[in-house]
Formats: sequence, structure tokens, C-alpha cells
Amino acid sequence: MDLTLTPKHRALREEVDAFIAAHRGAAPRPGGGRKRPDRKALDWQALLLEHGYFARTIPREYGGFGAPHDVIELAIIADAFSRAGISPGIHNQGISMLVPTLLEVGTEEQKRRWIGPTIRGEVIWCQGYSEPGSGSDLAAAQTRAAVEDGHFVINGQKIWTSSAHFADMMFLLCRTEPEQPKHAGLSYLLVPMNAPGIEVRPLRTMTGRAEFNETFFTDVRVPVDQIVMGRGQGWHVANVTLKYERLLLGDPNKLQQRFEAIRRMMEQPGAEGSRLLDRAEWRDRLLRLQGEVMAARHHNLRLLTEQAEGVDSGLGRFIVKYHGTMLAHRLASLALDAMGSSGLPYEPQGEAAEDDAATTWQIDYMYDIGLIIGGGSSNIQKNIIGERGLGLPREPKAAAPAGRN
Amino acid sequence: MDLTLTPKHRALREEVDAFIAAHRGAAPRPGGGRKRPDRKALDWQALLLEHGYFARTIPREYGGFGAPHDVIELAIIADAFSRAGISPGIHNQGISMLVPTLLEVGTEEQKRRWIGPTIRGEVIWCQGYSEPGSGSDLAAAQTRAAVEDGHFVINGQKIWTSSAHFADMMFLLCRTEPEQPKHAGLSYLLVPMNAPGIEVRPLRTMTGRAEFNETFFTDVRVPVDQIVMGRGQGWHVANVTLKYERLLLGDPNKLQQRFEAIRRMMEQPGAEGSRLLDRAEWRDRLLRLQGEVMAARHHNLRLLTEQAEGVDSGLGRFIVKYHGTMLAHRLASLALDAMGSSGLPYEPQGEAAEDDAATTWQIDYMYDIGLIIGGGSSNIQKNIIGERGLGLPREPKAAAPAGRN
Amino acid sequence: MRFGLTEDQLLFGRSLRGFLADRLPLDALRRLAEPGTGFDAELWRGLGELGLHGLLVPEEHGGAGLGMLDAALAAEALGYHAAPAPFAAALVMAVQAFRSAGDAEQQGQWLPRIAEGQARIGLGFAGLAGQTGRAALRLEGGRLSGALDGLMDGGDATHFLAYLPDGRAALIEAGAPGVTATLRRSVDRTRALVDLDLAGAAPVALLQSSNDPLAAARRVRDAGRVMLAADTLGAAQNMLDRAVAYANERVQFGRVIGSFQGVKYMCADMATMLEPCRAMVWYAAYAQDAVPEEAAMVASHAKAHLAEVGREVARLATEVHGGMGFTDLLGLHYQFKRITFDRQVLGGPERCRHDAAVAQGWIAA
Amino acid sequence: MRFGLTEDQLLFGRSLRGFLADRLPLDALRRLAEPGTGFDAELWRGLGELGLHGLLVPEEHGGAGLGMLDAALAAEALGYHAAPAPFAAALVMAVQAFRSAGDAEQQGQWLPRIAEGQARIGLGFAGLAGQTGRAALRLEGGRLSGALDGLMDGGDATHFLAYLPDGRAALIEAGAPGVTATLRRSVDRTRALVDLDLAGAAPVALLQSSNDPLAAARRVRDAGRVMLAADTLGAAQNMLDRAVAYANERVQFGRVIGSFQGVKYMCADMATMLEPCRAMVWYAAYAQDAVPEEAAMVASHAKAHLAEVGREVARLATEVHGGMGFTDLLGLHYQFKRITFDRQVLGGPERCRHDAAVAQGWIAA
Repeated sequence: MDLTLTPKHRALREEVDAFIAAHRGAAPRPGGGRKRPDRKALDWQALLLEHGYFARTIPREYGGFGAPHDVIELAIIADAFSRAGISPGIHNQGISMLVPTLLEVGTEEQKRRWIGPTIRGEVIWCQGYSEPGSGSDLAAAQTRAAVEDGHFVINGQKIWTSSAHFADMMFLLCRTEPEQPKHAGLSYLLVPMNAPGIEVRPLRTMTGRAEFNETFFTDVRVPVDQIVMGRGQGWHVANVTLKYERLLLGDPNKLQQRFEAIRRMMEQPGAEGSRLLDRAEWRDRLLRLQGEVMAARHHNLRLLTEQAEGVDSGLGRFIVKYHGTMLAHRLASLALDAMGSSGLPYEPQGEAAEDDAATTWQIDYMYDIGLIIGGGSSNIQKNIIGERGLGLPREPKAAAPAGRN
Repeated sequence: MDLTLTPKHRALREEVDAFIAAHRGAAPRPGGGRKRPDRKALDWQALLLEHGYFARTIPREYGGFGAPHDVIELAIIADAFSRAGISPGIHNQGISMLVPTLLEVGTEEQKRRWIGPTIRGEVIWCQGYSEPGSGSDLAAAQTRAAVEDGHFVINGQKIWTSSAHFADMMFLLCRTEPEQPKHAGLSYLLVPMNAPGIEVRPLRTMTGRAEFNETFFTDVRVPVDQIVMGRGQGWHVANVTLKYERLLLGDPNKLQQRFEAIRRMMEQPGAEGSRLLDRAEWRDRLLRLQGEVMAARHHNLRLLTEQAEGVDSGLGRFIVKYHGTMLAHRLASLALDAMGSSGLPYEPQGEAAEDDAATTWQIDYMYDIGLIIGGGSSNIQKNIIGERGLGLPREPKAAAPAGRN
Repeated sequence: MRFGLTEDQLLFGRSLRGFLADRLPLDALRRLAEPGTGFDAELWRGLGELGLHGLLVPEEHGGAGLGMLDAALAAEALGYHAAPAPFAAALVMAVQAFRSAGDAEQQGQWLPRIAEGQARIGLGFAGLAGQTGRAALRLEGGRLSGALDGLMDGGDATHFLAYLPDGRAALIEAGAPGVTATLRRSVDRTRALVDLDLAGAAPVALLQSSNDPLAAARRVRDAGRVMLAADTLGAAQNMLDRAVAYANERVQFGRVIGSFQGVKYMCADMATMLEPCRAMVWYAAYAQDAVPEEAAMVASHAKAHLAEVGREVARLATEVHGGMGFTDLLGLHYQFKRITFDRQVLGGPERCRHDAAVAQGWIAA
Repeated sequence: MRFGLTEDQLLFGRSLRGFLADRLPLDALRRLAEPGTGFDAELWRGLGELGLHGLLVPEEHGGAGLGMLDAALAAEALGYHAAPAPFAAALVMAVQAFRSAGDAEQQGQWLPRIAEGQARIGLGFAGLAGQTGRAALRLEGGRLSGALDGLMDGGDATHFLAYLPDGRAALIEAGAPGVTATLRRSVDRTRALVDLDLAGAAPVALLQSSNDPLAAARRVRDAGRVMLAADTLGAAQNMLDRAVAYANERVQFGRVIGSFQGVKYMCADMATMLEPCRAMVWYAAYAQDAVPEEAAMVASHAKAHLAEVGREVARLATEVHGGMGFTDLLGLHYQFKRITFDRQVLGGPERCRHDAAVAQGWIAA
């Protein structure tokens, strides 16, 4: 355990602070990821990439900064942007999930082709995993891709494809080997969203906004080399992506930001003039969450260190999504309670304008439930934790299967 | 909903209060049930039975008071004894579980023979259900009883038989039809504990005391008419008994008494001179539990009403054990926290002397975990609630069973 | 002499639920909820025909003269179906306000109008009920000025009953001079809040005849809390019922998901939490009429406990539905948001438990 | 520049756990725990040979001069095996007390004796750490009188370090005139408490050299809290490990019970709660040496959070074992009670969180 900063780290910290001071006028608002980056966001992203404040450890030949892995450097950069309330760059499914997947299992050609444009924000990806009949049971996917004259020809339907309405590409899990058993029949394809035969229909959620889509495929053609790993290896690739999705969804920096926002809210005098922070029952609730967020953040530092050192964190990684999303729910719950009746008015502004605080918290509160469900529901997470993390046996196959399989 | 008291109810209340005032000197300490009632307890029991303050609705021909079922009368009596801190009579497995079972499914002869002595406290029963290999899976019981010349001849082993070391009788679940499928091969026998071939060995628990026993059967002979219902119907009878055990284990009056004890403790000034009740974070915890105990008590009144009116409460009854034991655990948890380091010294006094407050709460805290497990663990309760209460499907049979069945 | 509902009450609950099930299939609910006013004239009329308007109004004033338990059953049914209709404030708290603090003339004038469905009264407290938002009203020379946020049942209200800090309540006409009522659509589109700005508005009635105006105001608050608890009971029961139905039908991994202990135990946990709440709500409602010494404590406890249970059930039932639960498609979110609303108005759990402690004399107010 | 243990630390933890596994099979643990003094001479000697006595004592005083993180790893191992040995008070808090408030002479006199295992110091606070029980000491004319309950590591202690309300600490010989030490066997038979009654006892040392005695005392408290958090981490990890092993082996309903989601999810919940605690404890320990501005806050938070997680794991792991978990047979209860003890000394979660708020300046002390 050594968290003291070297002179090189101190220099980096000063450098980042100076960068922020010099360029903060050019920064877009933090957040986003639910719409296509605009010119300002793209320019900002280019600036961050140039300085190595984004994609810092991705090799230069793939468009990154090529720095060696140093957990403290990453923490210093994240912390500086978070303190300044400045966008740390674009986060979306392409950057957080597809890029690490390609780095892990993509071909050299795929890395060179896709990583650069993706981290620059030029190519936006969406995820084609779930289907109406297979939500938790991803491997039961029925969308098919048959090979015809050098192309996969795709037919079927995906659901929960967030950002499909503005994405350029989809990473798609589909059945290419129907004669193989369930898990062995899948492949992982990279599909341009402008291909003929793709139809995207918005799917409204409980927040009242269309944060997701249904995507329909009718004879959509993709060249056969648009596959990651080989035919029938889609389940393996999908699980690599899911691994990164779990870490993304349990992100402790988001938890920390949320905790700080609630603390600030509770420090403000309320309608009756007193601060909630001065009431012991409220303070205790906040403190309890602070302790849990603290554990999550330290745990994350441990995971980053292990990752940098090539240690397989196993259990430590499997718990992150379940732990983080449940904690996020409890944080949002406290925020609603602290606002009371003032937190009820609700007018979401769509993609253009900014939501007010009450609306934002209500959306977060609902969206958190969506995140508990999405990316592998809590029950799926508990299966993974129990089986892959702790080595408990799988559910035995049922003697008399009910319905389809 | 009508909880106003009729003149008859008011008269009863005065009568009970007068009884308590006149006889309180003769009352044993409340509690017990973990040792054989002594002379004082038996005399007190006789007095209660005579006045109809115990076994009030059990028919006279079986030794009860024979009053019609009136929920409010029962509540008035319970409340008066609870307020006065006076023993409301003997509660043990025979009285709370076997007696209602016999009333529901016993023969006329069995009711006449067993109910009277049991409610008078003369005959003490223990429960022979669990075995080392079948804890949650009761129906997998392997203790066998073969019929030979008009007798069941019992061989096998039972575990968790509380009070076996001083009981007169056991109600025993055992396998009499080995050729039948699992659930259909069981019978429910009434076995004298002084029969040759029974050996009782004490089983120490985490509290440091021997609250349970293991009971071994070697060629124990019982006349064939000592069976409740018929051969192969043991699973049905056992479930009748379990129904009453669930209600016993979730008893809201016990929760209420425990809540009151904690409230009194938190009203006392602590070492630093201030009362925990004046600290909002502690008070809020206590209040939260008060609300839950309140819900449990009102729910119980509803169940008693439904029972009196012959309504099957279904779900309402199934939840009681799981709800009550988890709530009891949280109450004991608060008690330990309120005592802090003063609550750690621990010197259980065995069956003779009274334990100090800290020791009593520590025992309760541990025993509560035992109650969460015993009488059908929480997982078993959730199966029952989900399947019988809500109509969800059973777990499918495994295609390839692991181990014995 | 029993703890349970009467045949009449069971019948009333059934017929109201039947009416609402009939009137509010999902597409109708969607349409009615869209404007977010918490009011629909046709539904309002229909509820009136079932006797809901005058449920609590004494018979001499043209009502049914029923009790708080009957009202709780109505609230439960409205919550079950997420009905966009004024109720807790307009038909329960307002009636309670007139009955506990109105003089004979005021009662004679207003209670019949409530019972006829003509007066629909939005109602708001200041700090007394733990509401957040602006709450600064003053009455000078018979004129009311200042601001009061978050009045319940305020959408399309004909009148507003605004409580002053001292426990008196001023009844104001919605369109009167000096009255600015701003509709705030809430996250629960089936019920709206109104923010009032008053500039020398002239009340049409001032409820002040009680000996202890604050005590009278607290009784109104407590009645409201019981109704919100009952509303949550209904909404949560609806979510549980639908989760169980979905778990019995949805297939994943080759099995109906309800056969997995993971899903089954979620449902069992919901039922275990929720089932005892029913008796608690019944008693809390009954106590408002029949057990005055416990009324305040049990009302606050019921509100707090149902809010805690409601939140858990809302999450778990949505989880059981998987991604479908998070969409707009099934409309499960109407009940989800109903539970959110119930929790956040008239004081959250911490505040209600505090009030329960005060009611028991554990601490000073 | 890393967040994790060094090779040396991993090796140290492994060798200590190996030693304890070897020395404390269940029958030995049972025998050693029976008297309830929290001390066994042979085990104490063995731990000394592994360097535990002088772990934190600076090298110039004959110790290993290691840091709080090393001590936390030791505490975790002791908790894992429920070792009946003085540690948190005798070998960590006492050393911290001398280092933060003892003068050079006192350090030179006492730290070597601790490192040699000759001085085993029981230690107790008054209100500073949220301990309940008697805490009324006064120092008059160099003599100490009054009562102090619940000193940790008090069984078979050679000395007692008793904190005065002003943050000074008096070191008293166990057998000295005017000292009555009453052993209180705790529910955790592997650690004892001592109640002290003092009637004009003469301290052999008075720690008062610090500029701010209360701050020095708080540092001692914080070190103790980190050790208790680490102890709970170890005990809870032990219970989880055993629950998983049992779930992999016990058959019910024709299946290994760990294949039932009901049991599997209990284990998954335990792991999800417990796993992040490891990094939290590491950081809290590290901060005591290296991040003074966060030390108090993270120590209190770690103590509180581990207490909450520990209680849940203790219950769930026992539940997974079914009836066997409730018996004495498997000895699982030694860790269960270890967790109980850790929670109830030096301030429970509410008190620790309060102290964390104070440390952050949210509220006054």
C-alpha cells in the first residue's frame, strides 16, 4: 500500500489543473452519453486525447495516448475533472464496453479500424443483446444470421438498444449456428446501423422518455469478416463485453458524485430554516451511505491496481455491478426523501434542455431501477457471484423443461 | 371493524383484573417452557383453567373451559396478564402445537385421552421431526417404524428435540411405508419417552446451554393405535402441526413485550447522563420497529378474527413465522446496540437461577437466529409463502439428482 | 366485536374496484394521466355516482356519513388502479377540516357542496405536516397574502384550503382576485400539486372555531396520512399482484421464472412485508373515528411504515418484470409513481415517526 | 504507488493464518476459550515468536517498527481464527498511546517491555469512545480513584491503561494496592473485559506529554477501531468461507443446497457486502500512518460499516448452516460472537458515524 505521490504525480496534478484552468471555457457540460456528441463535445474530446487525459493507456497505434498503466495517474486525472465539475470526456457503450472488448479479443485489423474513431466520438455504438424472449437468458437469443455469398444475412429483433436511434454501429449477438447447442451457436457481429433492412423504433420507459429502442432486422447484410473472434464464439465475446459493462454500471465515481450532491443538499437550510444535516436521524442515514460509498471507492482502487498488475480479481469484479446499482438506488432514495414534496414536480425537458433538480433526481431514481435490471439483473449477478465468484454449483437442469429453451 | 367493548367484555376485564389482584402471589414467573413445570406452575395452571383464562375455548369434555370463540375476550385476557407482568399459564409444544393438531385431526379417543393432561401441564411433549440428514427437507425422514404384532417398532434418530430430556411423550414423524414415495410413506406417532430403547443426548447450542437434544430409537415399541390419522398420512398431520408452530414462532405479543423492554431501556439515562430516546438516530430506529410491531399485532387480530369466523387466512398465516422471527432478530439487535459494551458480560445461569439482563439479551439475540432457522427455515417459509400463498410454481425436479433422496 | 371488514365494506370495496377496473384500462389511464392535472370530469362524475363525494359527509348534509375506514378502502382502491381523481385532500381532509373546525353555518354551507361534487378543494399545510417548499402565509385585515407550495388535489380544484401556521385554515376560491394557482405536474401524473401565490386574497371562509386550532389541523393531517397509507397499500398490492402474474407466465432459461427461488423469494418478501400492512391501515383508519387517544400515533406510523414497505415493493415488483417493468408498455409505473407521491407528501417516514414520538409524549413537539 | 498489499504483507498474513490454523483446531479453541480470559500463555508465546508483540514498536525499542496496515492484517487473521489472545488494546492501542502521548523516558521504559511480551496492557476509555458502563475516574495528588468498566484485553493483563476524561492516561500495575480488577467473561469467550475499581492507586506512568491530550487519546481510539474492523473482517470472512463450503456439501431435497438460488443468493449477498470491506479496512489502517487528515473519519467509518456488514454476515452464514449453525458442534459461533464483541466495544455504529461527522466538521463534537 503506497499512495504517496511521486514528484511525477505531483507534476501531473499541476499540469491537469493548469489545463482545466486554461481550457474550461471549451468544455461541454458533464454527463451526456444519451445523445450524439455535438461539435463542442468532439473538439473537447480531441483536446483530451491530445493531452492524454482520455484513453491514456490505449496504445498510440489505436488512437490512444500510449502511456503505461498507472492507477494513481488515472485517479489524479479523474479527481481533477470531478473536483472542477468539468466533463472528463465522452462515455458511451462503444468507449466503455466495445473498445476494451476489442483490445482483449479483437484482431489487429479491428483494433486499428474501430478504436480510434470510437474514442474520438466519431463512431457511436449500440448494443444488440437482449430480445423480447430473452432478457436475462441472453444465450437464448433467436436473431439469426445465415451466411450467403460472403455475407451474414440477419433477421430478427433486439430490444433495450439504447442510443440505437443515433448510433453508427451495433455490436450484435446473434445465432449463426442453429444446429449447435444454445451457447455454442452464437456469434458477435459488428453491424452498420445504416444497412438496409434495419428499423429502429423508440421504446418509452417509465421516466416518460424514450431512452431505449427496439431494433428490427430484415435481411440485413454484413460482410463475413465483420465478426469478433470466430463463428460460435459469440457467447465468449459477449461475456467479455458484459464484464466491462458490470464495471461501468457499478462505477464508484458516480456514487461519490451523487453522495456529494446529497450532502450539499442537506447542508442547505430547508423550508423550516434548519438543515437536515443537523438532524441526527437524517445525518446517520447520510453517514451510513458515505461509509458504503467509501468502501466502494477503495474497492475500486484495489481492482484498478490488480488490473494494472495483471491479477485476476475474480469475485472482487463480479460484485461491482450488483453492489453499485443497489447503492445508487439507496442514494437516490435519500435524495427524494430529503426533497420531500418539493421533489415531486416533474417536467423532463427531452434531449435539448437541462432538467431541473427535482426532475433529475426523479429520473435518476427510476433509471437506477432500470440499471439494477439492465446489464444482467441482480438475480443474474447473484448467480455469477455465487457460481463464478464463490464456486457454488449451477442450478440443475429441469427434468421436464417448461416452454422453450 | 368493531373494537368497542360490550358490557360483557367490560365485566370480563374487571373480573380478570380482580382475579390477578387476588391471586398474583400464587403466580410463577412468566416465561419458562424450557423446563418441567413445578408444583407452583401446575397449581397456577389449574387455577387459570378453572376460571377460563387458559384453554378458554377448548371444549369441556377435553378439559377446557368450553367458552365460545371471542377474539376480544382472548385479547382482554392476554392483555391483562401482560400488563400485570403475570404468567398467563404454561406454553410448550404440547399445548401450542399438539393440542390444536389433535383438535383438528385427532380421534375422539385421542382428544379425550391427551388434551386434558397436556393443558393441565401434567404431560409434557416434545417434537420428533428433524433428522441429521433431513433438516429443511422434513419429508426425507429416515427413522423407520415397522409393524410387528400390533406394535410399531421404531429405529432411527431425531435431532433438535427440545425438552426431550424431561418430556413424557413425543409426537414423531417416521417412515412406516418405505415402498411408498417420499411424502406418502410417513406416519405420525405418539410415543412415550420412557419406552425402552429411547436414548436422549443433550445438544449444546451457541448460547452455551443444551437447549436441544438428539434422540435415538432402538427397537422402540408403540401400540399401533398410537397413530394420528392413518398410516401414510403423517405428512398431512405434520403440516397441521407446522401450521401452529409457525403461528407460535411469530407470536406478536412476544414482539410487543420485547419492544416495550427496549423502550424502557432507552428511557433510562446512560453512562453519559443522556437518554438514547433523546437521540434522534436511536429514536428513529426504535420507532421504525414500533411501527412494524404494530403492524404485526394488528395483523394477528385480523387472523384471530378470521379464525373465529372460519375463514382460511392462507397467505396471511403463512407469512407470520418469517415476518415475526426476522423482526424479533432486529429487536434483539437494537437491544444489544443500546447496551453497548455493558451488554457483553455473559454468564448464563442454567435452568435454576435467573440470568442478568445482558446475558438474557445475548441469549435472545442468538436464540432468535435459531428460531429463524428452526420450525422451517426462512427459505422454507419463503417457499411456502411463494407456492402456497401466492400460487407460484414449485421448483422443478432436477434431471440428475445429486446425492440421496 | 371483530377486527375485520363488514360485508358492506367488502361489497363497497369490490364495487369500487370493479368500477375502476372497468373505467381505467391501461389506454384510458394513459389518456387521463397525460395532462397531469389529477382530474377527469367523467371519472369524477362516475365516482360521485358511487357515492364517493359524500362518503364522509354526515347524512344531514347530504352525504353517506360513513367512516374513515370506508374512506381508507376507497383510497386503497384508487391507489390500486392509480385513479386520476382528487380524493385524499378534496374528499377526506377537507371534510375533516370542516367537521373539526368549521362552525355550523360553514358546515351547512360547504359540506353539501362537497357531497354534490361541486366543491373540489385542494389543501395544503405548512410545517405542521413536514411539507417542504414555500410556506409563508399571513392573514391581515381579512386578506391573505404570501405563498404556499404543494397543495394536494390542486388540479382543477374549485377552492383551496390553506392552513396558516397557527392551525386556522382559509378557504379561497380558485379564480378569485389575488389568487395565482400554478399547476405543478408531479412525477405521478395521476395527481397534481398546486403552488399558490396570494396577494390580498379574500377567503370565503375561515375555519377557526375549534378551541385548539393546531389540534384540529393535526387531525386533518392525520386523516390525510391514513389515506396516503391506504393509497400506497393499494398501489403496492397491485404491483405485487402483477409481479406474481408475470412470474407465473414469463419463461427464461426454459422455465417459468416464478419457479426460480430468486424470483419466488422476491415475491415472498413483498407479500411478507405488505400483508400485515392491511390490518395496520384498517386500524389506523378506524382509530381516527373510534380511538382518539391513539389516532395521531397510528396515523403517522401507518404513513411511515407503508412508505417504507411501498418503496421496497415498488422496486422488487419492477425487478420481477425485468426490462418490461422499466418500460412504459405495461403501465406498471403508474403505481410505482403513486407510491413515490404518497411518500413525499404530508411528511416522509422520518418526519412521520418523529410525529409518532411526539404523539406518545416521548419528546416535545 | 499502488493500492494493495506488498509481498511481505501477503507472506506475513499467510504465515500468521497458517500458525493459527495449526494451533487452533476446534478442540484446542474450545479448550482455550473455556476460561474466558482471552489469554493463553502458550499461544501468546507463539504469537511473540512470530513477531506480533513488537509489531508496531519502533525498531529502536526492540520492535519490528511496522505499520497499522500490518497490524490490521494481524487483527484480521486473529479474527478469522477467533484467537484467544490480547491484541487490539495490548499490542496496538497501548503502543499507539505511548507513541502519541508518552515522553522519551516512558517510551524507552515501556515499549521494549511490550515488544518482549512482558507487559500486557488492558486499556479502557470513558465517554470518548462511546463505551457504556461506569466511567468516573479522578486523579488527585498522584493517586487514582473511581471506577472504569469494560477495559479491553483485561484478562491476565499485567497493567491497565486507564484514560481520564481529559485525555490523559494512567498506567497502573495489575496487582498494585488499591486496584481491584474484576474479570467479566464476555459472550465472546475468546476476549474478556475487566471492570476496574480504584481506591487511591498509584500510577506507574502518566501519559500527558502531548500538546492536545484529547487528540492523542482519539488517535488511540481510532487505532483500536481499525483493529476491531479488521477483526470483524476476518471473522466474517471465516463465516462466509464456511457457509460456502457447507453449501457445497450439504444435501437436501436431493440436491446440494448451494445449487438452490435461495442459499446461493445468501452467499452472494454476503460476498457482495463483505468484499469491498477489505479495501476499506486496508485504507483505514494505512491512513492512520499516512493520511492524518482522514485518519479519524475513516477509522470510525470502517468500524461502523464492518459492524453492520458483520452482523448481516453472521446471521446469514449461520442460516446457511441450518440447525448445525446454531449448535456448538461446528464452533461457528466463535466467529459469530467475535463479531458481536467487535461491534459493542469502542462505540457502536451510531456512535462511530457520529464521530465521523465530527471528524469532517459537519457538527460539533
